[in-house]
Amino acid sequence: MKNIIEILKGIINIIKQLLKDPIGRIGFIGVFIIVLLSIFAPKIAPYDITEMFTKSKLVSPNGEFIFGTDNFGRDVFSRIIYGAKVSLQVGIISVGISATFGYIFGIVAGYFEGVVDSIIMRFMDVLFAFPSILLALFIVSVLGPSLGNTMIAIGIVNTPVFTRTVRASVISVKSMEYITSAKSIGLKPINIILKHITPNILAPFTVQATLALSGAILTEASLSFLGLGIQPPDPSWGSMLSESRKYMERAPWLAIAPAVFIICTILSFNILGDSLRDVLDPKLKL
Amino acid sequence: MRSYIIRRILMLIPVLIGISLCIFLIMQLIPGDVISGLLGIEENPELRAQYVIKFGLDQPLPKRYIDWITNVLKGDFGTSFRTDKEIFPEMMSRFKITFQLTIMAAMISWIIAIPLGIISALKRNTWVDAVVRFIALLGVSVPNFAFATLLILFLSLKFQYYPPVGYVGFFENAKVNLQIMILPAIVLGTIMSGSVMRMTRSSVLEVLRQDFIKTIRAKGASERVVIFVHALRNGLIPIITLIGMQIGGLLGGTVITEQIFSIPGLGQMVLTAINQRDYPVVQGCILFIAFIYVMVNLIVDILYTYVDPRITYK
Amino acid sequence: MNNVLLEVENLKTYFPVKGGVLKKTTGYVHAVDDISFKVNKQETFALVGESGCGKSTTGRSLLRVIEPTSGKITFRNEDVIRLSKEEMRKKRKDMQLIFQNPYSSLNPRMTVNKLLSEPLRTHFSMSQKEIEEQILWVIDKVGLTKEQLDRYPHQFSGGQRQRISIARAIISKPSFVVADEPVSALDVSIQSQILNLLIELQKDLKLTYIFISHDLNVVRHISNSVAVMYLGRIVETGDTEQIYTSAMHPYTKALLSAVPSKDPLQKKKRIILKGDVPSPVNPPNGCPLNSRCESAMSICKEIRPELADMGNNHHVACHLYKE
Amino acid sequence: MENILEVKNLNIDLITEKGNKKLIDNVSFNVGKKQSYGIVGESGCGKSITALAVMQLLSFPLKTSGGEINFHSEKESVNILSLKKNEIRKIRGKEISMIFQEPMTALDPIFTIERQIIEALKFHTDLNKKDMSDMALQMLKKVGIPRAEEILKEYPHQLSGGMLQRIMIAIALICKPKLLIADEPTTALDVTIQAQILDLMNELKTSFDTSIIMITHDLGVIAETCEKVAVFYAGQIVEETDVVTLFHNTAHPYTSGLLKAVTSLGDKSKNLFTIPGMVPAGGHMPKGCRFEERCNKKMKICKDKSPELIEIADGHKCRCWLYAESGDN
Repeated sequence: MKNIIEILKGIINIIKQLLKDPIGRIGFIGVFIIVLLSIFAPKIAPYDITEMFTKSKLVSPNGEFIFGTDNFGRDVFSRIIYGAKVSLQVGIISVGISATFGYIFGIVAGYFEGVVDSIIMRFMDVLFAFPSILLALFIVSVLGPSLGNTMIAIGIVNTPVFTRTVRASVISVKSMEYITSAKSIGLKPINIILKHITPNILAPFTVQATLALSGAILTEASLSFLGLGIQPPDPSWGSMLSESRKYMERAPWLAIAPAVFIICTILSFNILGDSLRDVLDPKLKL
Repeated sequence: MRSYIIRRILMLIPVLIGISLCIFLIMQLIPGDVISGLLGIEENPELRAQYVIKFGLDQPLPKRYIDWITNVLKGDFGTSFRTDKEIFPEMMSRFKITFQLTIMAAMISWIIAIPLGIISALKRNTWVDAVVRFIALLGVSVPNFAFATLLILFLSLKFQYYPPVGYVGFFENAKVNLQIMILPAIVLGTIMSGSVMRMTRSSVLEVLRQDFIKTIRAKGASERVVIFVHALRNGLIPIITLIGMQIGGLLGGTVITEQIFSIPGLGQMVLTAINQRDYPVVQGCILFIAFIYVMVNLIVDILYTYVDPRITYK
Repeated sequence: MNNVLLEVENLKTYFPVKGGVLKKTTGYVHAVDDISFKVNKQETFALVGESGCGKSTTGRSLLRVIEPTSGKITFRNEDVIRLSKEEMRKKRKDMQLIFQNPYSSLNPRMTVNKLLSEPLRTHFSMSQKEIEEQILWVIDKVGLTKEQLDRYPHQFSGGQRQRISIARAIISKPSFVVADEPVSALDVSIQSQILNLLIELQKDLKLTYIFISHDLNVVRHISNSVAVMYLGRIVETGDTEQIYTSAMHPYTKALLSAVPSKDPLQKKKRIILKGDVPSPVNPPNGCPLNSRCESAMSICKEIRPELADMGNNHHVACHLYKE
Repeated sequence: MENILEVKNLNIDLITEKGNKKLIDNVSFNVGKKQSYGIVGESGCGKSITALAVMQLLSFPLKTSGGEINFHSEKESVNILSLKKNEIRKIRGKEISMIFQEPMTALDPIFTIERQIIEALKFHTDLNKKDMSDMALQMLKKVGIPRAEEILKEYPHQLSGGMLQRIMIAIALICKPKLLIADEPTTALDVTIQAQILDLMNELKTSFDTSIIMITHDLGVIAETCEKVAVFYAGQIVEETDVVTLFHNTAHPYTSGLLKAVTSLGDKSKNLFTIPGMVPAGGHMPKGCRFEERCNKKMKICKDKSPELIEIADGHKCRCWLYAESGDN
């Protein structure tokens, strides 16, 4: 219980520091809005996302449809809101996958070194040798395009980055004398990893996770843009943007709304990641 | 130095084997099997049997892998399911187009990013720095397809400009070729310049914080010498690594851009093959792109040993 | 009466050097190269030498924080090298290490309280109350206050952090402590505070120290006997005053004469060693000092001198003193 | 004796978000021609930033906030603090040179030793490439570098700390400066290498006719190399005199505490002398004497009023109420 309070205090403290900096504030508020949008999507969206107003196809933004309607007469605003939910869902779950595997692989490789390290890292080198979007594309095309497979593909693609980050931080923390000190006191390896190494790599890990979240959202949008990510009728900003290209001149709002939302979301996460790095890892601040 | 290079090349072998194995194994994950895709909905046992023999699917897995690799090493990537054409020559001719696009994009990104990154570092904490940093952040945040779509939208609505349709090779008609290529290159290059800008800035700042900069100032050096001779020479070394990764990223990034701008490059070939479930082509192209990526990184690492005298002693 | 707590025989710690195309082991850093010595109960044995001479590696090899390559380390009639990892881990409550750098040797994310309770939780099954009592006992010993227990290391100055490190090392009531340059990172005025603390604790808790330092003045003050190390070997060893007043080995002499004078009116006559310490990967044949020694003879390039008894517990490895 | 450098009421501030902290508080001292002037103090006392200020090498968030640094070269006398960027450049490396504590990081890792020595000549002379190379070679030989021809072509990472510090000295002296500032030049080195470097500096000082400011925390180094010494404590000079008086007629309780801590060390017959407590943190300076809390001779006045640095004997200055009173009476 005492620990949980400590952790909460820590988080509040970090948020306070984030909000001190005007740029950090923008990132934090941006991410906050996206999160609110996706949590309360059903409450916020004025219409059902599949409901087709056949009489009002390709209507430009007005009081009734604030972002207009698409070629089936569906409300763009509602689809954008649900799109936020999908993006965030894919982002969080796929980062969860890569962070978990990355943490385990990185800790094992960094702490135990030797053969285990070589095997894990050579494997990561292999995954790293593919341009990331291409690997995601390849995996999705093999597994078949769907929401779940998109998450798995993005999760796999991001694992090497996490593994490398974790491993590098473990190695640098391991060289600190307090680890030697923990060993010389007689701590078991598992306690050294959990009590001494993990808390000290949390900062770069969190920063990496935030930045990976923006990367995952970007990759999802790209896959969906190519028709290989989220499948219709589920709304995804990427596929909405792709669809819009057919009606470019007649209905430019179809392109602008998803494009602006994609850009703002990724931008917010990147700003948040940068500010978090400044707060958590002041050494890296330049 | 030589031993370092040889070691670096030898280290490639397991990575390349790993890559090919990885691709091969992922291909086995295809639900159902390859032929079902080819046959479509109509199940035709006779045709199926023919295909099984043609593609060697009756062989055990390890043998199929070894056969595939041996053929690849001979330059034989097999034939397409759809067109029955040889894959390798097609791949090479398309690679030329993608290569041209990549180089143009990379040049555009360096021309934008490196000077801006340096200026930003030197004018740290001023409004110039803030603006450059924001542009860089946009660069890493805007997906290239979003930028491409918005750019096309803007050009068509504002200027009624439409990029020419129908690809023309550079040596057929350089002017038309460049007209076709310039927009996608701008899209890729601008997006890519974000990360280069950030890296340049932080790298130059990092060097300026080093102790030896004080020594150089203490010798009586002008700011010009400090920055252009010492800070830049040292600061640009890590950027070389980034350029390697960048070219890899570009090879992947062209998939979408080529699709949007209808450029018949390698990316488009992969995408078409994926959509048509033309697996030999997918398999071949992915292997080829990964190989190119690995080679680019090798060249970068070797280049490193020439710019950084410390490297051979590691 | 057996007064020896720790006996080291033929200790070697080598680190492989990888190189070549296939990253094969091409040689070894002879960090600690065949050294032997004895440490008496409740005394301070000092290892002194310049950076890279292997003194720190020796200290860490004794506790197997770095695994030694070969040799025998007898601690309380038991060969420490032969213990299993788990047995060694348990042994550590009796053998402790104090570090040079008080800034990096304390986990920045743990409070003093956590740092101090950790060794107790690892080695004893104590109740919370017993742990608290033990912590109060130890902070009183090292001169910290109760109010400081909830603070983090970065809220302390270098000297205070070193007090925390010392408290962490002695809280499990060990009998043997390796102090690895414990005062080198501190300012002169703080250095003496910590040295006095170490001396007091030794008397109070009947501790045996191995004291590792490059500072000859500090070593002279705190130690009963000294071993001078050069390139992984002991070149001279004996009772401290004996070494400082009648050093025999040319390296010890040079080292002592290199210490800056404490009085501007008494300029010392210096023995200046030429050049740098040779690489420990390929230590020279013969005497490790032969390339830098003023009194080098032809034999020094060929045959490695062994430690020879000069009487009164004084041992020197030098051809000058051989019959 | 003629002075080469006169520092008058120098103030250095640390700029922080919560306002400026004064790190150097009205420091004044003079360095004579061909003199070895020592500045001694513990970490954080401000000795290194004073040296950087003399070279105008302070960078954000440090800045000089008052005072003068007058430098008297053969041609003219200038106040360094009022010089423009391109004017100070002509003095750096030519008239005043500096060597630093960490020789391993003080040289640019991607240029050869030769290029880095020649660079200093390039800034200040019109010699051709051949002459510059010859001078670099001569200089390396003067600072006692073996196989100098080969070393010229090598890179910093190939050389040891001791060698690199010799090379730093070569770079510093190649334009024959009038003043050499050495900021803890031997702290990162082993004792036997320290002995080599100190010997070399003493020898070069005579052959090059330079003045030296030696900055160190080690009273032993002061005793070996300096003629006149200033003791810094918490951003102020607390005592200044010639080296023999400092060691044998010590006035300030801090100086005598430091000396006792050093001299009682190694002598087991005496108890090791300690100064209790620690230096007050920057920005939280007490209103009275800055050493009051740790002093074993403190009086009532020490807590309330800060003492001035006054001359207590010919050429002997001290900042302590013990002596101020006797002056008053």
